[in-house]
Amino acid sequence: MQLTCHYGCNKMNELITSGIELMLIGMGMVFSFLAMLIVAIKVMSSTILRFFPDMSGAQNAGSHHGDDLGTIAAISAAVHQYRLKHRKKD
Amino acid sequence: MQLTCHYGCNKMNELITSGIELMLIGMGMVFSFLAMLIVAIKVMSSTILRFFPDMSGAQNAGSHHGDDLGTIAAISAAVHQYRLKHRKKD
Amino acid sequence: MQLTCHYGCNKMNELITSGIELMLIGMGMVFSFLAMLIVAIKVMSSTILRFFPDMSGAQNAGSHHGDDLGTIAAISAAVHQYRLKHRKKD
Amino acid sequence: MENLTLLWESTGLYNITGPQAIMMAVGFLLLFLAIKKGFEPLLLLPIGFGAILSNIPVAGMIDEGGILYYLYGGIKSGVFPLLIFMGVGAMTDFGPMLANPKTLFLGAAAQFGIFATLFGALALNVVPGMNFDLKQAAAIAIIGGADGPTAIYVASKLAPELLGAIAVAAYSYMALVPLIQPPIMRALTTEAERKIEMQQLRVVSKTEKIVFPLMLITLTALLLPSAAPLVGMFSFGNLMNASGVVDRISKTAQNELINIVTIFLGLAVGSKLSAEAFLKMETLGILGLGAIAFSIGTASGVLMAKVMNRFSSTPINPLIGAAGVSAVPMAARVANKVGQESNPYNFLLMHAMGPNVAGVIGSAVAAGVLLSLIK
Amino acid sequence: MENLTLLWESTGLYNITGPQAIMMAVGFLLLFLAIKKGFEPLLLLPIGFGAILSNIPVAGMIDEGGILYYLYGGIKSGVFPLLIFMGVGAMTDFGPMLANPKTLFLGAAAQFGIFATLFGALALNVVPGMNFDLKQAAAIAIIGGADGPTAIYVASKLAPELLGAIAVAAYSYMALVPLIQPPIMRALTTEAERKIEMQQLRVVSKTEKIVFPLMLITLTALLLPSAAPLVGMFSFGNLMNASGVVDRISKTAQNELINIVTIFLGLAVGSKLSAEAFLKMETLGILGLGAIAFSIGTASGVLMAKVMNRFSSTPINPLIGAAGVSAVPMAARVANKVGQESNPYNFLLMHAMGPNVAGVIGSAVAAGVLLSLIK
Amino acid sequence: MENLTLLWESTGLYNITGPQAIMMAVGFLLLFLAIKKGFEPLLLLPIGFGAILSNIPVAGMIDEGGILYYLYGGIKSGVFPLLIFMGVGAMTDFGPMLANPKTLFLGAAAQFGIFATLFGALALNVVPGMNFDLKQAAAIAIIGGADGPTAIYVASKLAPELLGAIAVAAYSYMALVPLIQPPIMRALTTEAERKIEMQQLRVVSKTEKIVFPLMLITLTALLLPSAAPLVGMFSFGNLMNASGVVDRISKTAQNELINIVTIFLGLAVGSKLSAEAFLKMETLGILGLGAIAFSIGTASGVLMAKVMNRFSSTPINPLIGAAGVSAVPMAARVANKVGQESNPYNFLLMHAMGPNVAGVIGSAVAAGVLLSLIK
Ligand code: NA
Ligand code: NA
Ligand code: NA
Repeated sequence: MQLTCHYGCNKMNELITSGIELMLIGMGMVFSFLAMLIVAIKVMSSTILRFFPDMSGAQNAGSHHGDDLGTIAAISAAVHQYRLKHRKKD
Repeated sequence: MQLTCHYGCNKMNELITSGIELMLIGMGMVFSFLAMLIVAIKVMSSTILRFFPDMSGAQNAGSHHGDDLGTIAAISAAVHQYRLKHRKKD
Repeated sequence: MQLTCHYGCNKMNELITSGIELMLIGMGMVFSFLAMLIVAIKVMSSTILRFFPDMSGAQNAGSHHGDDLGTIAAISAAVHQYRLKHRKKD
Repeated sequence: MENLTLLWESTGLYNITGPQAIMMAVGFLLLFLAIKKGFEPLLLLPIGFGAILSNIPVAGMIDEGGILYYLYGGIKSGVFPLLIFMGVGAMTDFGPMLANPKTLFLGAAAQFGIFATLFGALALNVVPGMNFDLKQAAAIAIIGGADGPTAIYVASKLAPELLGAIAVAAYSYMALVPLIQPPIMRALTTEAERKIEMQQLRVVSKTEKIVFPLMLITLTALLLPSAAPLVGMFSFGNLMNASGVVDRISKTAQNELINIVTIFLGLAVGSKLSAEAFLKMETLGILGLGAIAFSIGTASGVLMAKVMNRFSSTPINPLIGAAGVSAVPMAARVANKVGQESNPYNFLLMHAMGPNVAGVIGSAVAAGVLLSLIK
Repeated sequence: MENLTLLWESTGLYNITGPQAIMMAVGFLLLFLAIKKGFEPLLLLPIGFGAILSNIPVAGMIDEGGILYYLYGGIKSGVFPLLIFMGVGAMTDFGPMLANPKTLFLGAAAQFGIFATLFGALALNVVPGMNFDLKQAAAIAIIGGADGPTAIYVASKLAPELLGAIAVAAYSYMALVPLIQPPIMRALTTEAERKIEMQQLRVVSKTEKIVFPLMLITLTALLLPSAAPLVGMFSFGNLMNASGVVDRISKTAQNELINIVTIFLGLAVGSKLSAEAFLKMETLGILGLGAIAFSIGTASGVLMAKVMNRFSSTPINPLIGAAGVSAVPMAARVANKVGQESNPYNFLLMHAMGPNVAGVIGSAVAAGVLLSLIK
Repeated sequence: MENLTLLWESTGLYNITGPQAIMMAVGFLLLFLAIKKGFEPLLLLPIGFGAILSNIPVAGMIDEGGILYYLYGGIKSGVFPLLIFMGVGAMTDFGPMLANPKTLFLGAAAQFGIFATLFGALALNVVPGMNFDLKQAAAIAIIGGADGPTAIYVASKLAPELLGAIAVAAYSYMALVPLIQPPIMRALTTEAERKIEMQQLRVVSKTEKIVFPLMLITLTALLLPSAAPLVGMFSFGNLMNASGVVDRISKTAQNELINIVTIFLGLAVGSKLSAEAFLKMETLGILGLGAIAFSIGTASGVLMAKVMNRFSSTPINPLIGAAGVSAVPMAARVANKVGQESNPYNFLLMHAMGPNVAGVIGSAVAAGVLLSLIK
């Protein structure tokens, strides 16, 4: 085992320690950043929906691939609903 | 007044003089350049209309926003003419 | 003639020699390269046509100007054929 | 623990300075104006976002190695504004101006806004906290040309430290043309004048449209070569379009190329909206002078039209003089609209396009004069 | 005769080295994968061809003065990956994520693939022939972000010598998402979980879509400025599209500009596939670690979704957690497909788009963390 | 008063030199040829305008800091001609050549125009006032390749001082192909030969079209690596199109990207049309040699076709040999037209496309030979 420890085992241990530290701090940062983003989004959405409700209307939003997928999903869901009803009648 | 003259009043006077000079020379240049352009355009247009009359026909000219505006203006003018006539009849 | 030989006649002769050499080597290279390309194409085409015949079908090939010319040529050829037949009947 | 401290010290919250925060707020303000108020969004949206990015602490996006630093190279070299000017040239139809060439005088008169502002900027030196040297005064004055790429080009040559403020002022006031111009136009004209109908314009031949840009660059080369980069690229674009023989590159110049350069130019202008460069008394001076420049330009155009009306055999509606500031095609639309308030059947749009495009030439010429006289 | 010898000595056959020949073969393999197997052809075709061109002896296309050398300048400066990220931002619709913001946790969880791989790369140093320092380990780990431009951007800053292998691994595994993810997703979920139907998403207003990119860049500026170049250009692109006021430049950013940069970026990445840089034990390590990174990211996303499902009032199908790795929109499609295997009427696509775009933000944030901690 | 003198001394009229005036006239002549005569307008219009801009006194648009100076960087580095070659590759269909590969010999034969001209240029040294060294002679000779980007690429490497004259000659003669070729073609063929009908070409499979560019770059890499930049970028463009899997970038390469680069390349070539570089005895030599090169190339192609006809089992119309000079697709159209004069039902167009595209490869190969032998 000493043989494979070609960096020097002290060096190796140091790297492993840094690795663990980076993993913890890194995931911590990512989670706390995105958690704060969730809070910010919720505050924003409720503010906009309460104070600027008229402006809602995603129709004109310049979205591209998302909307198409949305349309497909909506149609598919409708078909699904229809079939479910149909079955119950049988 | 001496106080606000923080550039030194000589310096200030110099700047004002340059300003007036630039204004005169500048406007002079702009006017004489565009006046020469007017002369040049008139000579050009009359030359072309006299010697190359067949080539006239702005239809194919690669103009873009201007022509659309022109069309709108022409239609509007026609409508105006029509209404004027119509009124006289009343 | 000595006069026009302003590069020095040795120099001139050298240049002419280089020119002839370059011409021979150059055309040699171009011909042998393209000859090898012909061989390579023939090997490729026969390999593909023998082992991957299903993949043939130039319809989807992303060609642009060539195809249009091809269509024109094909139509023209058809018209020609038709006229030839027509003549024979007369 | 040590790492956590390091992390905290690497946050923006730890590093941000007051001025940076203010400049980011300025960026958001520009975005608000662009998106909600429709102020020249094609430019002010990228400029506003560029202002935000430039003032993010630690990130160093405007330092050597940052993307905004590289993009600014396109302004520093003059390439971006000139390419935009080429595209604008390809989009410009000189027909209405060639049909009525005396409207060029209106485009000339409106440039008085530039030179009066130059004088004004120099005079402002009496105010404490304002220090404009000749180069800076000239760069500010060009805002009065109401032409974005020209203003950016001149500012990048004469006073790059003011480029951010100048570009923001130029595009903001161009967006405000429908608010700034009408009161001035109404104040300087009588109801009768505003009702004047103009003779229909003759059709201009294709040959004239082809020869014009060549004549323009020739005159520029002979008389005012310092305007040659601006006028040259503009004429080149115009010739590509007018000639009708190079449609594919002309269309690219008017669309994809100008769009790409607009994105880059906007972000790069934003990179000059750093706190040190923008948060100064001088910026207030620039904003004030810009408004004055537009107003004087508008007034000069209208007054020139009134003068010409006295001597002209065919009637000229003085409102079209206001279009001489350029701001194509906004100023021409304003002239048309104000005219229709007095006479709803008066269609001044095409008549105003003449001085409007003449104003573009006029301000490029004025830029050339300033660049040649001020070294 | 002498000339003929000279000619022979100038051929590739005379000069080619074994490693160059192998690298050209690697280039052909990439082309095969791109063209016949449909592996991310937009990137792998230019990368593969770039690999061939880079390894042609004598031609020196990657040496100073060669075209690939100049194109690589766009990667070295960070400009190319950032412009691609801008275009991707303009193509992204944050609607599904804004409708269900807690899916951001899934985008966060999936980034564990990055940090676990970082640790793994450091641990690999025990294997003889593998030597990864901290910078290299971080550059490799970012493959787990499943985001091409982010990986290239980070690699160009931290370990340009590994850029070729990292880019190839990133795009190859993104192409393999439909093969890598499903077994992991099935192993970690029960049939009942895969059948979970989710509530329909509410409609998100245009205003929310406009405000979101602004909020995102503000938070980034305040908390993690080292992520500002990536997040900033992404938000800028997204704002151009969401605002709806600058359609012409937004469309150019999504089409012509991103296409041009993609061609250049691909060829330039290929220029880092030189024999010396690629034919090393370390490359095998990178390929192995990349696969691990994707697998761990997928697993973390799914497990996080299962945890959230316990605490959430509304049901969450754990399959959408796998979409948190990003790889937009491939990973979302995979989630939808695997869901329909269990319940053919279960439409998870839109629900999976939330974590999918959250994953893009997540990996840009992770990139910022790595860039700020590792100097 | 002093300022007025200064102003006068800053005009073009005061500063212009005779040679500059002549060069501006040359620019106008090129514009006339491009617009009124339809001579390759996509290139000659920008080149002509570039010539005018370059020779405007005082403006200094070709000096360091001027826009034409920066644009010329794209030629100096080889990037612009190579990107155009990539786009041309994407537009090229090798189908007709692959269906009848022996037409490659015609593309080879026509390159004799290049090497004969090289010899001619060296021989011209006997004329006083003409001094061409080996590099210059080779750069001039490449005009015979009838391929613009190849000529510009070689000239930029071997003799940048002649680039302007060479590019102008190359594009002018390409425009003159319909005038230069027919008399030569008629003189060297009999009426019976011109009437020869050729067998219909087989359909070429998509796989063959995909494999061909890969084979081409491999052969080039092994045998003539000095041609690799040209052949490589050409093959890359061709593969993008033939593969059918990267349509969005292939279309951009064929349209917006090639258009943008064409504008820049044209202007930048114009920047080499300065008086010092162009107004020399040598320019006359270049123009003369260029005409000879085209004529010899045409003749060689036709004669080669006649030779091949003797040994071939299937008939070959010698007219298609003239298309071997490249000048795609003009030369192929000329072959078709001359053929129809003798037999109106003879459709040679597709048959002539084979040697036509073979000529592009042939001249890139010839360029590689020259670049490798002349250092
Ligand atoms: Na103006
Ligand atoms: Na990700
Ligand atoms: Na050729």
